[in-house]
Amino acid sequence: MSQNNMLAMILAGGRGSRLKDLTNKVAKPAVSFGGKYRIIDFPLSNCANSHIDIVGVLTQYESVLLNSYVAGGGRWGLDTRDSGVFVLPPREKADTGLDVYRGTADAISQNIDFVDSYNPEYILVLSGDHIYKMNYEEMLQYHKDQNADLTVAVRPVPWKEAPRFGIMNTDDEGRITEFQEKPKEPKSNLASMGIYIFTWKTLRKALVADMKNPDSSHDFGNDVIPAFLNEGKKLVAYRFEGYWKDVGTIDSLWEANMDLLDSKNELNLNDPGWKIYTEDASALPQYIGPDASVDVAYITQGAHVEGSVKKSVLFTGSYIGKGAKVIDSVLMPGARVEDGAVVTRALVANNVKIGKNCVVGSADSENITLVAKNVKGDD
Amino acid sequence: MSQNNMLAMILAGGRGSRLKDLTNKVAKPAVSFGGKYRIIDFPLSNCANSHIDIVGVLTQYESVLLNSYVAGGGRWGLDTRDSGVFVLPPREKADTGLDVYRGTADAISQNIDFVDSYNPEYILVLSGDHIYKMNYEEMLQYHKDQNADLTVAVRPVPWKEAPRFGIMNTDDEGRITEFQEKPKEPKSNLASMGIYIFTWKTLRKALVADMKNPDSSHDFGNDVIPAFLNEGKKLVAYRFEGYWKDVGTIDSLWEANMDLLDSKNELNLNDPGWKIYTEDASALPQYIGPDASVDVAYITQGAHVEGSVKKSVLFTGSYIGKGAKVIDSVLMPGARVEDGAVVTRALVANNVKIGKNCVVGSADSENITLVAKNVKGDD
Amino acid sequence: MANAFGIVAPSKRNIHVEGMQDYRPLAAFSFLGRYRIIDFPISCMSNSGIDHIQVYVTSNPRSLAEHLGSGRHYNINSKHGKLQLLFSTASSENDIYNTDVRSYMDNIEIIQRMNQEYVVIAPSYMVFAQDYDALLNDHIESGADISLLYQRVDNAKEHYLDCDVLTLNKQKGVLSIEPNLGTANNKTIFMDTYVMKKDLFITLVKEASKISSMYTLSQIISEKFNELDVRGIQHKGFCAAITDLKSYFDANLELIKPEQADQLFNGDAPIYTRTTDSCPTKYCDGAVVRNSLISNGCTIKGTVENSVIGRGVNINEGAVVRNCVILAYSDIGKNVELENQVIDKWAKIGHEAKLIADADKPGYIKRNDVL
Amino acid sequence: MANAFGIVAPSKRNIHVEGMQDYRPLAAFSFLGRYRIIDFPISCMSNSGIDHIQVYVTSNPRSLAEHLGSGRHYNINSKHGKLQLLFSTASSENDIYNTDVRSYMDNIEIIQRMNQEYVVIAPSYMVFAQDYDALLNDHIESGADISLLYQRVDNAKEHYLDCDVLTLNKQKGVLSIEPNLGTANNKTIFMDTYVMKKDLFITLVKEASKISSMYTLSQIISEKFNELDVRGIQHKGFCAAITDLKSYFDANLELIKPEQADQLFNGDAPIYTRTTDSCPTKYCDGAVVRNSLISNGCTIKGTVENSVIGRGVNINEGAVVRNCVILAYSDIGKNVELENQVIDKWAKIGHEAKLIADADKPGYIKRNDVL
Repeated sequence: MSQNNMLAMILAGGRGSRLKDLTNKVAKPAVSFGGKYRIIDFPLSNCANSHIDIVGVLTQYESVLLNSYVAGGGRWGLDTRDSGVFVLPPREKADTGLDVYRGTADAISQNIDFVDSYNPEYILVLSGDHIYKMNYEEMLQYHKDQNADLTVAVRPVPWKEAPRFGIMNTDDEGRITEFQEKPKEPKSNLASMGIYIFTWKTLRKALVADMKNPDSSHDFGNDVIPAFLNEGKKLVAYRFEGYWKDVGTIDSLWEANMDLLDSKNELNLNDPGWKIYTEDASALPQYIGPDASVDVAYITQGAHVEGSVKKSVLFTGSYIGKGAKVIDSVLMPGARVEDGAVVTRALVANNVKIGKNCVVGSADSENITLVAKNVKGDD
Repeated sequence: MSQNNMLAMILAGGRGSRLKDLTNKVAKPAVSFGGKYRIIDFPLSNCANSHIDIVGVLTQYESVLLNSYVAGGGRWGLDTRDSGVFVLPPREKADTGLDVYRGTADAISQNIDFVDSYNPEYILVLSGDHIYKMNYEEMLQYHKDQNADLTVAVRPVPWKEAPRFGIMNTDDEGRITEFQEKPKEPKSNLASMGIYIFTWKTLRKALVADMKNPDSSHDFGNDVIPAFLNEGKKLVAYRFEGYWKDVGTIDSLWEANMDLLDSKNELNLNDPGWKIYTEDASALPQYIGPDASVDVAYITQGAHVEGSVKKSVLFTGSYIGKGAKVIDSVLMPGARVEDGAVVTRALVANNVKIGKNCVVGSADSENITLVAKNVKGDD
Repeated sequence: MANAFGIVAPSKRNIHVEGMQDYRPLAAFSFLGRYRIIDFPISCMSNSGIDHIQVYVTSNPRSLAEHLGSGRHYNINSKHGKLQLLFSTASSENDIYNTDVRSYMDNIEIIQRMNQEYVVIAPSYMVFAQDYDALLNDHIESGADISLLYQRVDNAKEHYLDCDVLTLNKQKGVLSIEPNLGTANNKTIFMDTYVMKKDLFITLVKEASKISSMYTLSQIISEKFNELDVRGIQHKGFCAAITDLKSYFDANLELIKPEQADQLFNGDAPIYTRTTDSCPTKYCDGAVVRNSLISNGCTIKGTVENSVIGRGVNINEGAVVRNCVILAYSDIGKNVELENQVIDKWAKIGHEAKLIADADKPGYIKRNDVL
Repeated sequence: MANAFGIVAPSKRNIHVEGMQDYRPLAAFSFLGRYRIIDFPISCMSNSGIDHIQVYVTSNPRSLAEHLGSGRHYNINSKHGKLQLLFSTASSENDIYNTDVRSYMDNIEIIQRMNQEYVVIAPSYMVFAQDYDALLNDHIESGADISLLYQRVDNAKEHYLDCDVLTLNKQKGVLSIEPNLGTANNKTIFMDTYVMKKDLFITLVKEASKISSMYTLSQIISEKFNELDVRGIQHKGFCAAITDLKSYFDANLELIKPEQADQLFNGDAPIYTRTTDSCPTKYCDGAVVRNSLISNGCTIKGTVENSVIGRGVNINEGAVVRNCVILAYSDIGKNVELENQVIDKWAKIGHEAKLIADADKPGYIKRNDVL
């Protein structure tokens, strides 16, 4: 906590059921993205790069993989003497039994003792399923400069899409005057990114009150923020302009992967000043065979390509056999496309095998094909 | 898992209510012991020294401190690429809701997927609240040599105390023929230490069956071991002769601390070949003042002694003021005994302050006095 | 667990890789895009249950010290194990005094304090995979005093020229250790790998240092064939000795072939290295890549064939890279043509340069060079 | 976060602590039982938000390399920060060439690659606590080109004899940096701590190396008082310079006093060190201990007064230790009597030895010595 007196809490509880079979065995934040990453690498790396030392990860669904993935925090350098990444599932206490988190705010409320033990001045609340790079330290500076009780990161969205978001209406000085959840007639196009900096003392009081309120759904958007507004607390909007993507559906997850192929892509993962850290696979550099062809692709170590790849993202341990074609697709870790198979506009899940000469997906499908089970071919 | 193909699971769920106020805010395995340690340092250090790479810690009660204490495993060197200490609380899965662990065996059953993900050949099941040093690798060798399904560590106890323990009756070759839980008329004096090595495949089958059994209490001692015996599996006893202590009560916790002062004490914590690793406090070496007297004591860095100490154990940050006397007592981390106070046969809990000239405990009390709240003195 | 500690020996004194070795010890050479040569002996030792490993260095240890760190990435438990860099200052007068024995004597106090009964010594200029636990067991079962690892090769006339060869009797007893003079293709190459008891090792090192300050461990052992039972143990599988630029170049290109690489990299005993957290590699419109190993963090817009490309390399539009070993963070400019080159770290090659060398004598571009 | 990287300078060339320095660089000296001198500058830099720190060494770096490790115990995030050991081989000819400038020039490429705008340079032979972030802010606000940290002392006739003194004008402008000749007790001791822009630092180092191979950073700065705005910033609180055995001995004993120690060790900015996982210390029947700092892992059966005892030391029955600094793992035998001694690591003193020295000239027992 020595660095900037701010502690981060990542809300990672989501079952992520819109990601279908990808979240059968893993929590959504642990889903793979971008060749070598997992979604949660983004908020965690942002925290490390923003000099935040202590990160709590709030989770209750299938926390085993997430737990072993983040425990210790060494992958993000968050394993020094006084730093750490701590998975915080619901727990039994001296005076309460084991109970689920009832909402986003409740997840923090049930861990007030954890936060208090580090005695931070500020608390950063993040979502575990967004892809973006952001310097939270700059946002904290803004929060301090504005002398705010709560700073909400917002980004402008196209007006016609605004009704899909939580919209923050602000005055001329950036102070939030109103919060509209999915408004039919939005007054602003500034959408909340679900990134909050609270002054901890203020939030702590609000949470204690919220826990006692029988009518509350214990949610930040529904309960805590409206209450802050009602009480006249100072809420300010912090504008963010860079790349940001919610990867909550198969299509948006696929799109975010495809964005990496775009030469104008704003999400530069090759910036030595703001690296995204992740698990390191013990794998050889990517092998491109003598008859292979690679035409616009994003490929990581341990991939093995004998066939042809076009506009695709290949993860560690993925394999493309001789004569096989992978077009506009994502091969997750360990996915195998055997000789002669053709994969188009598809997302092939971890360790799934597409058999010899199979054809999967189609160039003009409306949605992306998720291949979550082996496809038997002419083997 | 590369080292010996054995994974360890520590049962650390205990609320430890016999330790009274010491476990109000922390799980029993996180209770302090021996000047600088916590109880769970012993099984964890034993694991590290026995070349076990992966340790699961099964807990549901007040896991926050335990969680942040063990997360990452760096304190025991268990933070290499393929090693780790993982806190495993109950969790929600794709097909089940959040539910408590129903028994010791159920805690493992609910984490079969965790164990499977490392694909171990053997599994070591430990208790989180015993003080001892043991080479589990030697026990594993015995398990392999005996070609056993289950090896139980046992130690001889005085015959008259045998009725307090789980007693293993063995044949001439050390094969367990019968298990008696707290027998009135014990046939053997070999008490189970609650340390088991199972061949994972065998245990896995038994756990799957146990989960489906509506009559089971899902406990190793009550259900799984008797079932193993009924089915004619090979159970062998592994004799252990060194120091071992269950520190489940205030008196036994105090005794175990006092054992460290005994010149004949078998629990040598100063053995460079088998260190017990723990958290390192940022503290100066212990300061012994100009008028202090220290007569038989076990003191760690960060302690500050101006008064007199006799037959006592002082933890990090403990303080003894001028003219104060501490006799036959244990001062937990941060405990303060102000000028002129006298503490006898007591265990002073973390950060508790004994005010000026107070007298606490007595030389001829039957039980040890636990001081869990500040005692106001002449300040 | 193996009852042995490991030693990665200092660079052999007669070995020098032109250019590259000016910047780092051989052990720290980049290899196969993302590894360093030292990753091979250390990973193999760690996978064999050896968790006390001493790495000896004589020249600037910075790159090696940073690469090894605490050994966590090699799975060495930092509490009960130890990955230690041991230094000995090279004699500046004459390289002939910079023997392995000198390095061991400089650190003999630390060696004496080791608790393990045996020592396994591996070289830092060879690339091979070895189960050292099996080797130790073979050694113990054979009853020999010293075991030496060797490889039978059929290309010793032109390869392994700075290595030693063993002559063995029918019982695999070692009769001699002599330099490979390139007189025949079929030779028994000594892999500079030793197994013996720690106490014997210390005795030999002390004795050697008394006899001559130019004596090496293999020389003192050569004197002992009458007194000691010294035996050879055969290694099979890929083995490359990096003794000059040509052998460095060859070993990299050879391992592009999956069937060769598979002999070194197998799932049960992975080769570990330190990650640099590079992102995946981006293949842009116009990239043509064939039969190559490409590390992460590259941007490829040109043509790459039969090459090994390090991390973070840029291959710009129209550039053609053939049979090259390109080290990390180099920049190959537009329309540059490279063939049979070793390009060192951070080099920047522009101006439509054309560097074509013969495969028998690969070219070398220095670190940070701007052409 | 501070926009500066940190440098812990190499040992000052005119400083030599008899005996102890033969075994390790001054930075690696054991201090106050469980610390090493380098823990002070590194902990203070880390607590000040400096997470890129370069430590310069010229002699055998093993003990320092092991002690520093990856810097995790100093709270340096190994992913976005870096604790780096930088080597430069000492000239064996003449110590006069072993300047700080030489060390910086040997690593100038790495210095140039640093991203931070400022550099903070601290010495490795002084023990003090400093908030470097505050120092950097003071420097920036003052508008000076270079800021130098100093301490006003009233005992410079007999202390700080190998240090430099500053003369300052009323505006705290530095007029001279000159050796302390012990002419007066009241002096302004230069703490060998500098703050300036990285670019200016590089310019000065390059210029100094061109002028003379014996030039130091403070000498080149001394030439620039007309061109550059060089100012002093005052430090308050405990400060000790370790320049010989006597000052090492004194600094240890001085810090037994809690009121002195409190100036160095305060809760908000702790001094970190590497743990050795020693158990607590055991005081046996018959132990008499007064006014001492005792590290963990000791067994005490005798008498200890006014002393600093390192880790794992045994004080046997009847032994009497007065005004001593005893380093780790030493063994003080039965009935031995020691007064005003510095006992180095692993020494073993038996046979009822009696070693009494004068406090003005403390005795020294070598590492591993058996008496």
